Amino acid sequence: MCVGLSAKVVKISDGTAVVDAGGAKREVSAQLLGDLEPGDYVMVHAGVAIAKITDDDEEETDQLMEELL
Amino acid sequence: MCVGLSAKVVKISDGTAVVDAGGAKREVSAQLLGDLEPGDYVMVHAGVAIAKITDDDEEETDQLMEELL
Amino acid sequence: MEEKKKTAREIIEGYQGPPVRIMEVCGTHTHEIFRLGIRKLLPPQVELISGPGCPVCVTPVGFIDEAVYLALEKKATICTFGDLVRVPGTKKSLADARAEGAKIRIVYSPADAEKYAAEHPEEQVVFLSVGFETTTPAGCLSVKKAKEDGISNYSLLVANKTMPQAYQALKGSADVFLYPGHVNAITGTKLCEQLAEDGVSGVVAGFTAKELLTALAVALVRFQEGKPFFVNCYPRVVKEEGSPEAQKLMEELMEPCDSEWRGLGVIPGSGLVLKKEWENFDARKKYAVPPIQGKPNPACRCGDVLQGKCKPSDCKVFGKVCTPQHPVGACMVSNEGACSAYFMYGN
Amino acid sequence: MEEKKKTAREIIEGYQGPPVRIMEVCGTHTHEIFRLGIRKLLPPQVELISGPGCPVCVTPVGFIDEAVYLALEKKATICTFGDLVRVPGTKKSLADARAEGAKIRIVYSPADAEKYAAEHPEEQVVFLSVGFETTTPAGCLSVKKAKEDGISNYSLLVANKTMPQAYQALKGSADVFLYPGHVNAITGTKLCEQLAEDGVSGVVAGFTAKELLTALAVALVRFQEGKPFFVNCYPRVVKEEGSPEAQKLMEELMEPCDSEWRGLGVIPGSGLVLKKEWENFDARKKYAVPPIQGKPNPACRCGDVLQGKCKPSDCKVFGKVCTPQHPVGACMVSNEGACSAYFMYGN
Amino acid sequence: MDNKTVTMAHGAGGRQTSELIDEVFKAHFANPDLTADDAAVLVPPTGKMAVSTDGFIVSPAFFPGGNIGKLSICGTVNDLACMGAKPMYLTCAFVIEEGFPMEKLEEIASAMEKTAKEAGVRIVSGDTKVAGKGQVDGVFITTTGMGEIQDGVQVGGELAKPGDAIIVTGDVGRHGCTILLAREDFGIDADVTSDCAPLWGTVKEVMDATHDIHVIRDATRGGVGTVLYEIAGQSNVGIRLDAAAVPVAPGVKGVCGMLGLEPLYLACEGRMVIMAPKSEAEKIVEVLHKCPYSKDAAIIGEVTADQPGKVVMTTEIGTQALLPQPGGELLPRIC
Amino acid sequence: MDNKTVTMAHGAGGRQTSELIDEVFKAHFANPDLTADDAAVLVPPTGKMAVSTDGFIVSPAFFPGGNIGKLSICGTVNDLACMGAKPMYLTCAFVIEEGFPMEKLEEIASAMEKTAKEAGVRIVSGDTKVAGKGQVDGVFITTTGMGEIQDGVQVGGELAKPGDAIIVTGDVGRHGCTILLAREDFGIDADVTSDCAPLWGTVKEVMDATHDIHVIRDATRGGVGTVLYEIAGQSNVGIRLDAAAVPVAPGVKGVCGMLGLEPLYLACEGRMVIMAPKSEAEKIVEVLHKCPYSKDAAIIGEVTADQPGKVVMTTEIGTQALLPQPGGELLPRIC
Ligand code: SF4
Ligand code: SF4
Ligand SMILES: [Mg+2]
Ligand SMILES: [Mg+2]
Ligand SMILES: [Mg+2]
Ligand SMILES: [Mg+2]
Ligand SMILES: [Mg+2]
Ligand SMILES: [Mg+2]
Ligand SMILES: [Mg+2]
Ligand SMILES: [Mg+2]
Ligand SMILES: [Mg+2]
Ligand SMILES: [Mg+2]
Repeated sequence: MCVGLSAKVVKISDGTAVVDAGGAKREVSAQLLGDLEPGDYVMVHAGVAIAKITDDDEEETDQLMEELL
Repeated sequence: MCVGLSAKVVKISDGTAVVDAGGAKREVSAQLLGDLEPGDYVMVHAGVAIAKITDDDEEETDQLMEELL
Repeated sequence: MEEKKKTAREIIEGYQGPPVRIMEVCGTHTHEIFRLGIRKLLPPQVELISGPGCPVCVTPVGFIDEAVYLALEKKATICTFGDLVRVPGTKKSLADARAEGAKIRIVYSPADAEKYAAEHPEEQVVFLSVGFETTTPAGCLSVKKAKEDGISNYSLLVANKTMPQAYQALKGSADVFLYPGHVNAITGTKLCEQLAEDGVSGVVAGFTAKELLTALAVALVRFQEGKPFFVNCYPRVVKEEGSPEAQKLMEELMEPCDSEWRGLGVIPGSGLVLKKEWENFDARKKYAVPPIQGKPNPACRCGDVLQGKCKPSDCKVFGKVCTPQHPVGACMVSNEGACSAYFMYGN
Repeated sequence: MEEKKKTAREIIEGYQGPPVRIMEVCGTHTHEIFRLGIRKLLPPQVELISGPGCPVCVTPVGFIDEAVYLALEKKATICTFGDLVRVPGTKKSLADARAEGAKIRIVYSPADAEKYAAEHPEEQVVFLSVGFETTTPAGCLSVKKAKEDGISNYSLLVANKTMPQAYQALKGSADVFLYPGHVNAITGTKLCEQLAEDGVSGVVAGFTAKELLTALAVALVRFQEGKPFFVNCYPRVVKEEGSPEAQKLMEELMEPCDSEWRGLGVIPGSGLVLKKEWENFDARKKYAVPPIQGKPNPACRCGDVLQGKCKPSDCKVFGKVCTPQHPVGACMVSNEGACSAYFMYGN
Repeated sequence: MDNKTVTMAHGAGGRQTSELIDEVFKAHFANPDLTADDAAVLVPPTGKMAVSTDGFIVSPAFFPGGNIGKLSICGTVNDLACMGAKPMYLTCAFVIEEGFPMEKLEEIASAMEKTAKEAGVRIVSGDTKVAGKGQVDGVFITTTGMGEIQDGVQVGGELAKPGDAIIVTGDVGRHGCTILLAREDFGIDADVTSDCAPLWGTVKEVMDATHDIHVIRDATRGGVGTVLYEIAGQSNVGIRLDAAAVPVAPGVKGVCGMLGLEPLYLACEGRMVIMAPKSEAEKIVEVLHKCPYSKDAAIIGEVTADQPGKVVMTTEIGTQALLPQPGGELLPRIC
Repeated sequence: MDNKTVTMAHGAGGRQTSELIDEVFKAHFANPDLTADDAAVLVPPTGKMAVSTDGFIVSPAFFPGGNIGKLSICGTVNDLACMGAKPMYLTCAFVIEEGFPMEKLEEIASAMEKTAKEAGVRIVSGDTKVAGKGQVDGVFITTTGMGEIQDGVQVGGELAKPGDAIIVTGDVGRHGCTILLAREDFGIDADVTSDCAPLWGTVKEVMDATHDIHVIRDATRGGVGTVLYEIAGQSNVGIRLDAAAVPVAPGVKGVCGMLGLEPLYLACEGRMVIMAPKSEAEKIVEVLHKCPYSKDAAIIGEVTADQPGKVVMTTEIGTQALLPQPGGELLPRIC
């Protein structure tokens, strides 16, 4: 469920953000996230930015593995 | 104005008649003519039988010419 | 006795009497006369004038504009006789409106328009009611049927006209009227007799080749006699009293109004309008159609043509800018229009 | 210290612990695991079960029937995610309805459906609101916007569901839950911790290859330790508290109701419905949709598949009668459905 | 084929497209030259090749006397025949509306098979597109035909000569009249069926009898009247028509009377206009009378040097009047 | 042409039809072989003739990178090229919706002229039908092409051999992605233009370098993925694809991510899949890199004897997974 897309915020104006996912841009709702700024990364689902994220899955998984072992 | 078509009545049922004009049949209003019977000729215009007629223009014109001269 | 052998055609071709102007009032007569090449039989002193008896030709531009308005702005389904589809309005014809998405249906009878409305309650159906006494009863019957059926999505945009006032207006334009047989089938011939008494001659003519030639021959022979006359040359269809049923029907639903004739201007009392009791079926009231003043193309001389004041070929744009494919005026678009007939049959 | 060099993939491939059943709750996980060929890395004692986390798969047949009813009987314009278009209803899918003339629009976001409604006031627009906590906020935002805009031709046909009750219902089906990262992004992880305390283990997983492999490796290592556990392996997206804004929004517009899950039956309190104050936007109320009892195809074992009770290939019609082109059950039509994944990727 | 209607999936180029092609089209069109590849590989004609294409959008797709499938074969075969070319190969491209009944499509394919066989032409390649509901009205078919021009034959619209007789191969306007009645709600009932027919066999018989022919043209859209004006223009000749000699079926005459239409401007789909020296005319008509689709062939007029570009009718009262030039859309009229 | 839109009269077969043909089509397509008669009279190819037909119904008719006119030439020219045939002649049949802007039609005809010229093909015959408002969506074009199969060339979907390299001539899915963005209201903005291009020149260059080629196919509807499954089936071979090697433009990748689509299943209109012995592959790619429409050509996989009928991808983590079989309609998904 819930195809999510990590995308970069390129523009912000009240309640909406324009995000860029690998060259595809579209306007999404930013109403669930208070403090977005251009350059931030967000997780987008069905036209809504649902979470502010880091774009770095590499470092995160590396750290998890380190903790695990 | 008023393309008219002389046609033969082939069927009568309350207020409407089916007429035949050289093989083309259609239902027309017979409301303006009281006493139609199958076999009668009518002048049809815009889907209404407007006059009961004779189908014989030959005889009529011959007679007119005879009277004239 | 030898004269008895002369055919109608011989009388026409051999006419040697005084110059005479004969006006075919009826557009179908115009069309048939051209189609049969009858004009080619006429000696020079016989002039045939194509009068205002084509409902399309005399319908003012504003009527088309109203229909286009209903089709495009009110999204009404327009039901119409095919004749009106290509008539230019001020900006658009119905064909143009259709190309923009308007729903324009061609019907053979107003009864079919009413039936369509009954079968499509989700659409607003307007029938374009044009024509003279012959056609008006068909529109009236459709409205009565709609009332009986309890149909509320059907109405008429009325531009029906009546002939008597037009004859008065055209009195001076011709020596003899070739009366429109199918109008007389409804109205009868009393008015024609009255006009003869007032000094205006005429014959009622039928529509076959023989009927037309006969009526013309009668007109020429009687014209030479020098006295105003009236002859019903179409008695198999036209009775003195006309159709009392049709007259009653029109009286029940319609009442006279002043009416604009393209080219002739407003002729008082020459139009028809639905009576107050029937106003639910009056598209102008139902959809609050705003007053629309149509602007005919100023180059067009349809009006003069209809009054016999000029020939189509006297119009500057005839055959060049104005052709049946790109008509400027109504007389070019209607198959019955004098301009169209001149163009199509090369006069 | 040498263990430190083992990669997630090596841990998975080399797993020698006790048999373990891991349920990917999330359909996108199912899909990605197949796409990446991860199942092929698993030793025999690791079983992956595809759980009920595809909203299309768990949406009952009757919901499609309701949507088809609105489209064909009420002439509503249906806006929907593409996923639902081919799902078979009792008699027709939305694609079938479209072929009969229904207006079915595929949208990326409910916001687009609301916008379409605003731009087409003459149409009645219904958005098919399916999905879990991740998707529900988008539908809620569209309704709030419609209210602000004063739009009265927009509504939702709601079949949104919530996960917590489902976890309870599925407790016995798996040893470890691979939690759906994007649901947790909204709901947070408290429930997962609670479940671990109740003895139900789980990890939250992301969606990239590395994230999935890491989460599986974590699950296997911790499972061998023998104690119930919970690990958030997707902290860059998932926070303990989730999204308070989204939670508030859902509470403002929606309230829980009992809900039918295809195959699992009715799970009390597992569905959502618009609150009374928002009922103008509830398509069922607005169009008085009659109660529709959908009839799933009796051959379909989707329900058992979703609970891990059987594999798609155990279903008699799998791959023969039931294919992605002619799906019998929802698990075959959705790209996320276990049956579809088995068929497409040849398990 | 278990689907009862055509769906978007049938047009997506994948497995269902192949299924549709195999089960409907290949089943009917099968022949050694038919391909499902990008292009058919064919032995070209020796001598000159005639190529013609036509799109068919007739609505309704089924009408008394035929359907759009039969029509799409006849139309192109006849265009080739009019160049004196024996039809060899045909391609057909379908555009089908989502929701179109599969059974109707079968019926169309079956009519195509039958007509192609009769005309001796092979369907060699096709294409199928599915358009969304409302993007196309039912089904459209475009056919393209390739034929071999027969030795020693030279016909063309610019080759009419004064003195030529004008022959029409049968009664006029039946197809147009049939479609008008089938399409519009005029409530008129008449015993009229389309004249739609493949005419290569007819042309061949005529050419076997004489090669001294100047013009052959099939009177389709626009009818015989439009063809006559076209040829008058292309050959810069006049055309004199005897109104009374033009064969018109009674039903067609009746319908035209009711709707104020001229039969000469109604479409035919199985009628040709032939112009040939008067000396050949009787012989040609004799041959035509023996062919199945031209039993009512008649000489209807002659080519003249005067009035170039015009078509003049001898009317019922013996006068001469122009045939009105082809207008635009046919509009039934009441006044 | 003073009319600003196409009207029913333009389709009635009379004077206005001729005007439309003269002023729009003839003005652009003029060449010695073009006819307004029933059929064009042509010199047939020597050797074998390739014939292909395709209907084009793309909506919208204008899109970044081209329009339906350009597309209708490219599609058929490319089908011929894929058979190793030099395009010679083309017919085109138009179905136009009443009310279609004349100016747009001009633009379409102009694009056809330009593309036909580039492809070296002559438009020899056409047809124009006007459909009532709502009976067709704007304009449909069906083209049929005839070409001359080049000596010594034999390619076909059934000729792939284990060991062949699989080459794609450029990045995939641009046309499908462009149309999707232009048609549906997804509100997505991406810098993607159609790859629509005529490829005969490209094929010729490749064939001049080597005749040792087994398969050439243009990946249109259904995309590269569908073509690969087709060939795997026709040749009864397996296909192994290196997912990472498939060129995909960043914008296309982004859009596919957003809508849950697989670029391999998006249509191309200027991309070919070529299969040839590995020994030839580098040479072919080298030639392709010099051609204007194949600068991004790449070897994306190989033909195998195992897994016949299947397309297997080597994934980003090195595992093997089936490429899902072509489904029906492309449906963007959210879950
Ligand atoms: S030729 Fe045209 S513009 Fe002139 S009077 Fe006649 S209709 Fe009017
Ligand atoms: S294979 Fe089809 S019928 Fe069987 S369980 Fe899966 S979806 Fe249902
Ligand atoms: Mg191809
Ligand atoms: Mg042709
Ligand atoms: Mg033709
Ligand atoms: Mg094709
Ligand atoms: Mg339709
Ligand atoms: Mg022809
Ligand atoms: Mg092709
Ligand atoms: Mg193709
Ligand atoms: Mg043609
Ligand atoms: Mg449209």
